[in-house]
Amino acid sequence: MYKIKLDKFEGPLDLLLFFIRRDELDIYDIPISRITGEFLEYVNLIKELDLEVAGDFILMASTLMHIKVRMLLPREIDEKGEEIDPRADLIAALLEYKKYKEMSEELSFFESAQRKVSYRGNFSLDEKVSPPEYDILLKNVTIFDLTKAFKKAIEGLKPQPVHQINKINITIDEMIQYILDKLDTEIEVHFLKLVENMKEKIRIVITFVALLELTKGGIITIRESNDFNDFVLMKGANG
Amino acid sequence: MDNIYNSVIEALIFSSDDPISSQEIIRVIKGIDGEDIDISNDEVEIAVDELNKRYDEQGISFSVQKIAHGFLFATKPENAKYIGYLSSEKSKRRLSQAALETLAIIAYKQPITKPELENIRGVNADYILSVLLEKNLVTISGRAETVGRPLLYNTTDEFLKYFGLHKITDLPKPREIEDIMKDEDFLEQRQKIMMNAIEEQAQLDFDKEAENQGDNASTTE
Amino acid sequence: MDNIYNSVIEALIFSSDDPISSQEIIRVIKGIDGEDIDISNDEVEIAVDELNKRYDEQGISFSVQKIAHGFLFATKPENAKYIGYLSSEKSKRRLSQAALETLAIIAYKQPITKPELENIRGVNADYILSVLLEKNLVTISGRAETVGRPLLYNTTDEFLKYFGLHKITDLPKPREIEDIMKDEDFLEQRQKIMMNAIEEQAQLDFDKEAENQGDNASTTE
Repeated sequence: MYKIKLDKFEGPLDLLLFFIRRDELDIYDIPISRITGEFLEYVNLIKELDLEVAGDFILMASTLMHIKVRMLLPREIDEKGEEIDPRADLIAALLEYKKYKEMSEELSFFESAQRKVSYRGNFSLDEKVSPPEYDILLKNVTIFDLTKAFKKAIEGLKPQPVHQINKINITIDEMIQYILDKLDTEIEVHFLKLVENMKEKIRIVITFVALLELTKGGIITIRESNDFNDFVLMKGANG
Repeated sequence: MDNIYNSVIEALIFSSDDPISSQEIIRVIKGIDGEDIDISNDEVEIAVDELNKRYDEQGISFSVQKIAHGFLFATKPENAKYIGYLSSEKSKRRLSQAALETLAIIAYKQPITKPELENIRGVNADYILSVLLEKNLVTISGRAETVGRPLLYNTTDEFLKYFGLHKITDLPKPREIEDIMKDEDFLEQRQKIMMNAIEEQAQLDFDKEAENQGDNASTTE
Repeated sequence: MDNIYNSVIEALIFSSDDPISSQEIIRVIKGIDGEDIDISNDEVEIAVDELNKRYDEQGISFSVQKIAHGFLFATKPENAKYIGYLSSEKSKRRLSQAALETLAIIAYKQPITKPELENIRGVNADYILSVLLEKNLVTISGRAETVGRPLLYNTTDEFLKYFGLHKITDLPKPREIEDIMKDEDFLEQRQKIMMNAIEEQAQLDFDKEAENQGDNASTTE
């Protein structure tokens, strides 16, 4: 058994290339029987070591054995009447893989070079004057981004609700007074404006109850606002 | 100090994520070239002044700024309006993230009503819907049979064209994405997004502070 | 084009943390100074060349690089060790062999489906694809028209940035199959990888040592 560093192989094709390289085999005339034997030894070794990589290797092992059997049988003939080498597909696959493996080495050189380069690190003090203008720009967006966005949306980036119970000392009477004070200085008050700065939901609810009280007594009147999403408070007949 | 360190100092300030102090610069130089290198804070300051002088002479549009915690590069105010325009384009892109999310929900859940949509995103969708309608990426396809008969929204052919899809069922299934992206990855992603948000806030705070300091500096000058 | 835009172009590239394209630069200039400003992509390129020439003459330690369809300021490699000492950024792990192989295949064959990819590498690609998607080095660009309509994968601008490429066609051409098999290269190639690994190890050792020295430095201060 040869000493082989297990983690050095990226897959069955990589391993086969290693055998070919090591033994200086002719890739166009691979000794299938011998290489199948070596390959199986390797697969057994993986199994013995209980490593969870076997799937792709076992598939290749069976392919190799299949080729080995076909080598013993009379050759099949293609449309042109030429013999088909049972190893042809394997050879093509090995060459194709080899081609990209080489390119991965090129990439690795680019990576090394790029690691010596740094980009500007701090942008905090650049002076800028921003024009107040907003539009939507969908640029370089792929369907992957779209699907990711969907996942993000439905998984809810909303932070987990934290139920903190704070006693809010606020009464309806106080809010009635608050509304009336507002209406002393302004003729019309939009409801959303009124509750804009209220952080607690309960405060908004109490404000709403307060204005219902005021409406009931005719102290204020309300009308729908132009955009239908809001309403406007005004002093009423009794106000 | 040798002038050769001007270039090192320049590169260090350029690439540092935070303002870098002269002590840090000295620590790096000694770390690489040995403790016996003779270089003082003053010499770093002089080097920076020399760098700035050269930028000025050459009409270069950035310079090294000194702020409380150290040195950093910044562009000069002359071109502020151009940079502002660029950064507003970037904030548009951020806004676009919200649009993309809205579009994604409509794409996968169509036909969908505005209340359903807002329920998923947790924010008002009026503005973004109006933009998406205007860009013809979504359209109104009818009304739901539910209470109030709210409008239903669908994606358009324009949408398919934009994403290079033949039909809407060509969208990757969330299942498929789930298979690709392990759940932990998403958690990680989520954390990253949250961290980004926090960082952005910190950056904003920092900017404000820097601005104030800048103001103070200019008034005391 | 007026030379006055050299300074604007310089400031725009300097203030941008992403590669900025000449089209973007032109859009900003026209956005501020009016649509009738006469400025072409070529003129932006010339301006950038002029800027770089000046940086060279002045011995400035960074320059404008063409990366991922745009321009970005980056340090020259000379001071890499100082910067590496400063930032943990550079000690980030390199991509694994599996990731590089997968990226190489996607880069040259894009758009490509997972089955095609797995066929070439001879191994399942689920995990590695999830890693590459997560790192934003690849993205899903659509579906193939073939049976099962599998998803299609492409490389991203982040991929270009990671490898310091301006555009995907800047990648070297893969060798023809026939050449690959004329095979002293086989050995040569292998040696190259080993050399790369050795260099890398040396760098790691060096980094570690530098780190230790750094620690010592701070304790002896």
